[in-house]
Amino acid sequence: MGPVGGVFDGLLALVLLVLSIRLLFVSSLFHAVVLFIALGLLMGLTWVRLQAPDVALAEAAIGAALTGVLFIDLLYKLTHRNNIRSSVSERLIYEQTMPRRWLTACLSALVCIALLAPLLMVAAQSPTTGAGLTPAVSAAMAATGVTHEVTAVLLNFRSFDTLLELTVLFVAVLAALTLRVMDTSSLPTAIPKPPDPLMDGLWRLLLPLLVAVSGYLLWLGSFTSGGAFQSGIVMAATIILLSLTGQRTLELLPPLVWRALLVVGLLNFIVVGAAMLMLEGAFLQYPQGWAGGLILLLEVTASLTIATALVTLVLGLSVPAMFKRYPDPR
Amino acid sequence: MILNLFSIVFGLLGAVFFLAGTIGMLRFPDVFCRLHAQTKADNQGLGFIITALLLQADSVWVALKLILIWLVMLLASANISYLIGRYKLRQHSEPE
Amino acid sequence: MTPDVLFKYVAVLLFVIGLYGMLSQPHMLRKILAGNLMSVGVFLFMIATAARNASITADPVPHAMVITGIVVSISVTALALMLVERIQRSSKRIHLYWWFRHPHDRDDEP
Amino acid sequence: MISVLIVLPLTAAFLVFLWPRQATFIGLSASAATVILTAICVTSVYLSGPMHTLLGGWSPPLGIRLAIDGLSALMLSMMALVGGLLSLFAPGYFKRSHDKPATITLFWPLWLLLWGTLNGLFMAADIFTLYVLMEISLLAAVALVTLSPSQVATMAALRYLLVTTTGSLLYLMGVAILYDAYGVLDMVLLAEEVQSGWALTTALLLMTIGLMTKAALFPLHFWLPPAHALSPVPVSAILSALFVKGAFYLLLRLWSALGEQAASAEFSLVIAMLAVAAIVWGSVQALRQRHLKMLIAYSTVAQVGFFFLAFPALANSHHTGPDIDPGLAGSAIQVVAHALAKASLFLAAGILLLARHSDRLSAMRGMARSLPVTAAALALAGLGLYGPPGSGAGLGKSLLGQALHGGEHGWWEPLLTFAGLLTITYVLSMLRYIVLPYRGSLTMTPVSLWLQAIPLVLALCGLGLGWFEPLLIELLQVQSGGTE
Repeated sequence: MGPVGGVFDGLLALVLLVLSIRLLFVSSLFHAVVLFIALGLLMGLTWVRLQAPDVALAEAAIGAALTGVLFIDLLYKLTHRNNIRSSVSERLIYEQTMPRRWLTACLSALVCIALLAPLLMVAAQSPTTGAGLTPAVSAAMAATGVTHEVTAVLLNFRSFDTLLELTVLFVAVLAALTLRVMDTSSLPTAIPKPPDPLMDGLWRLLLPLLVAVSGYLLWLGSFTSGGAFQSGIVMAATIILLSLTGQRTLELLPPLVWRALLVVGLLNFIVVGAAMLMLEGAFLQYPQGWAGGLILLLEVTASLTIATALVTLVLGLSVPAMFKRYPDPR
Repeated sequence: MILNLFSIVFGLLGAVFFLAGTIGMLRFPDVFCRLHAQTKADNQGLGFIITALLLQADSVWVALKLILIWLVMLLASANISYLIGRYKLRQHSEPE
Repeated sequence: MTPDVLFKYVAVLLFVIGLYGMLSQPHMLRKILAGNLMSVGVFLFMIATAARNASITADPVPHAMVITGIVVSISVTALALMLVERIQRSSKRIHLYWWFRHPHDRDDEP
Repeated sequence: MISVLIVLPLTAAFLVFLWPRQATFIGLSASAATVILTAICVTSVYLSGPMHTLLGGWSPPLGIRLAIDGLSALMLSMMALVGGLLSLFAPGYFKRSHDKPATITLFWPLWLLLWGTLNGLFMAADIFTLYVLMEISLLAAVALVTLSPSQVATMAALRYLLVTTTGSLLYLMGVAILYDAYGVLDMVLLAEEVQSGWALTTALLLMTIGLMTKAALFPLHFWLPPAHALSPVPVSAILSALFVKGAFYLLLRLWSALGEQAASAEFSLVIAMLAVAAIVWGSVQALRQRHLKMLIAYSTVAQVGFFFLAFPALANSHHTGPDIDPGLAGSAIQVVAHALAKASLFLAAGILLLARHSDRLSAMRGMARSLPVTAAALALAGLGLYGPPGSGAGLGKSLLGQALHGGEHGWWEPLLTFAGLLTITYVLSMLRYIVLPYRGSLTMTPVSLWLQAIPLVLALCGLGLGWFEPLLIELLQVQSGGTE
């Protein structure tokens, strides 16, 4: 990249560090969240600088957008519902006495410094050459049924991890459901939004575009950056956007369909995996020549599940009605 | 050769607009002025940079994607500044 | 200094800054932000590892790991925020202490 | 074949979510199937050596390997024994308790997910897959804690989530460093590659701190008592008896795979001191509690200290040859015995809650007459916790003592005796309420004998474990040779 690239990287690194320190110590919580979103965007830039476009796509959508929506939504609810002045809930206030606060800070600093020293040594001495698993991946690519390495790792070499990753989303949704169902206090209803011509126009324009982008990303996955995960996130972001403009989205689905969408990707993984276990002798071992088709099949359902799970998680805070659909056994 | 020259000129123009917008964002006194600086400069600056990149595009597909990026940015920034401005206005009209 | 080494230092620092926030900040939401900062640090370290060999394409295995990690991280964040919301609905407590008892803590009375 | 041990409970969890009305039917069938499958796998390991499978058909540097050797087999049998009995207990308990009816439809998928992922933790050899498995089990555990709707429980759940996530992230940083330095993720391959140096030391340090947090070793135990004591009873049993063991097992595995290059006398001394502190602190706190569940939770803090004595024992013995290290064997047997005793104690506390609607120690008065079966279970489980010679915990302790005694530290013998005395003190201080007469009007809801029998069976299993000493040692001898 030359000197310009070096200067750019240096500046980027500096800004990342300054942002991270600021976001921990800035006194307003709202500012902290905004700084975190900014950090997420800059991380996206960093991933591109480090030749990781797949991660950049994921980070831009999740790290900056969805996490930001989650935090801002919660902050809004806390300040408005509790009917307390924002300064009380947002600012750093301490319920503890000074000596305890100082003791906590000193102890934490001690622990951190003790860990920082060896970590810096690791960074300094880490090998600067060495290809990791790149040669092994390249050598095995012909048998994977796709031409994009990251997709090959995610859905062939380490497909079990991807099944577990979907399970993480599933268990998070289940946990959110538990919180809602077990809640005894009355739930606040979503704030009704007045009709707004501009927002209506916006989603009418963006909806087809975003759906197209989501499908496009899914299709791209088999040969270049993109894939089930990124496609699912874009789909989720679309639905969340719709919801934020006051449209009814997932609430319109019958409960069984909602639950089916949440598990379809997982069950598909398991059905394919079990079939391969019987035919080929190992869980998720694709037969010769079938890998490409099976991976596409898995990706389509996985992206549906990812989208549904993310929407449920993000909107779970603001649209409790989403969870009022889990039947009691009696 | 001449294309490269144009690219450089447009790119620099875009950068100047971005810089101006950022300075306005940081230095202007209230939300409305800042919105003005931000959106106007951003739309214009991005337009110049997209133009610069268009001149370097390899294929029609890439060019179309670049134009799409610009259009989506215009749409988004217009809507976002509308939302921020409305929020601020309402906050002013109804005291806490 | 090549970009991968530079960003490894940044990664380590982000991780430790996040850890410090997690340990020392009493506010629940700040702890959650700090946890996110820690995970960003780990991800950056992994991606920097993947990018260290400029002559060949980047190592895809850490990329896949980071994508999985991002999903884990948003799942944990979402659940933590929901817990905060539920706590806030019934009480005004916003702080969570590791080493000291909260002034109003009555953990031993189930 | 062995991948089914993970996938089967997970599938059942998804199906329960899809058809909540059939929750108990699906849950019980899946539990039965998992128990049978575990039995088949463990028998096969015992008879014909370690099993392994390559997920996706790719061998380690690229793919993920699952393997069962003697130690994993023992842990899997613990999961099956305790898990199976818990699955029988839970539906009956939730039906009788005053929880919402929806509780059981949420309990089943979460518990099955936890079972599947813990099975995975005991088999997976890939350090990143282990991270993802830990996160699933963590989220499921937090959700299980929130099955109790009280605000204090929610607070405990949040603290639990944040502390253990920090632990997970420390572990993940260790994974990143190991991959950076050695370029592989499989534990066996790593063991061949590692050289002593900053990378290895730092990675092991981070991973050890992270896992110690998750295993709740003193002074990182502070999150455990509220989280374990405030959740519904079957959940407390799951968390205390099974969940804590996952992190401890992983630590044991990591150190036996990578520790040789980095182990130092200082490290084992630090762990030993923390373990002793945990035993003393946990026991003293247990003595101070007025609620049965809180007492049992603090006893877990103390018992975790006993497990961690495995590390000084391992460092102590310069053990070579095909035989299993007595320190490792003792610790593993103790883990199983503790799981059985702890599950029994919590379930007995649950029956107390059902019968008297309180788990205050004073509510236990008169139990010997009104709930004789449960009182017997409490007494036997308490005994199992202490571990008289011949019981499971006793066998574990004697093996540990053997291993510790071999080295230069002569002061272990009195220390272990002292620790045992502390245990017996808090167990007796709890048990004395059983025989004290009940004062005041006797309000009691009858509890079916069937439910009462389950903690008794668990306690008896814990005590009877000692009888199977040759069998257990022989099973633990089965060690895997390498990646093949």
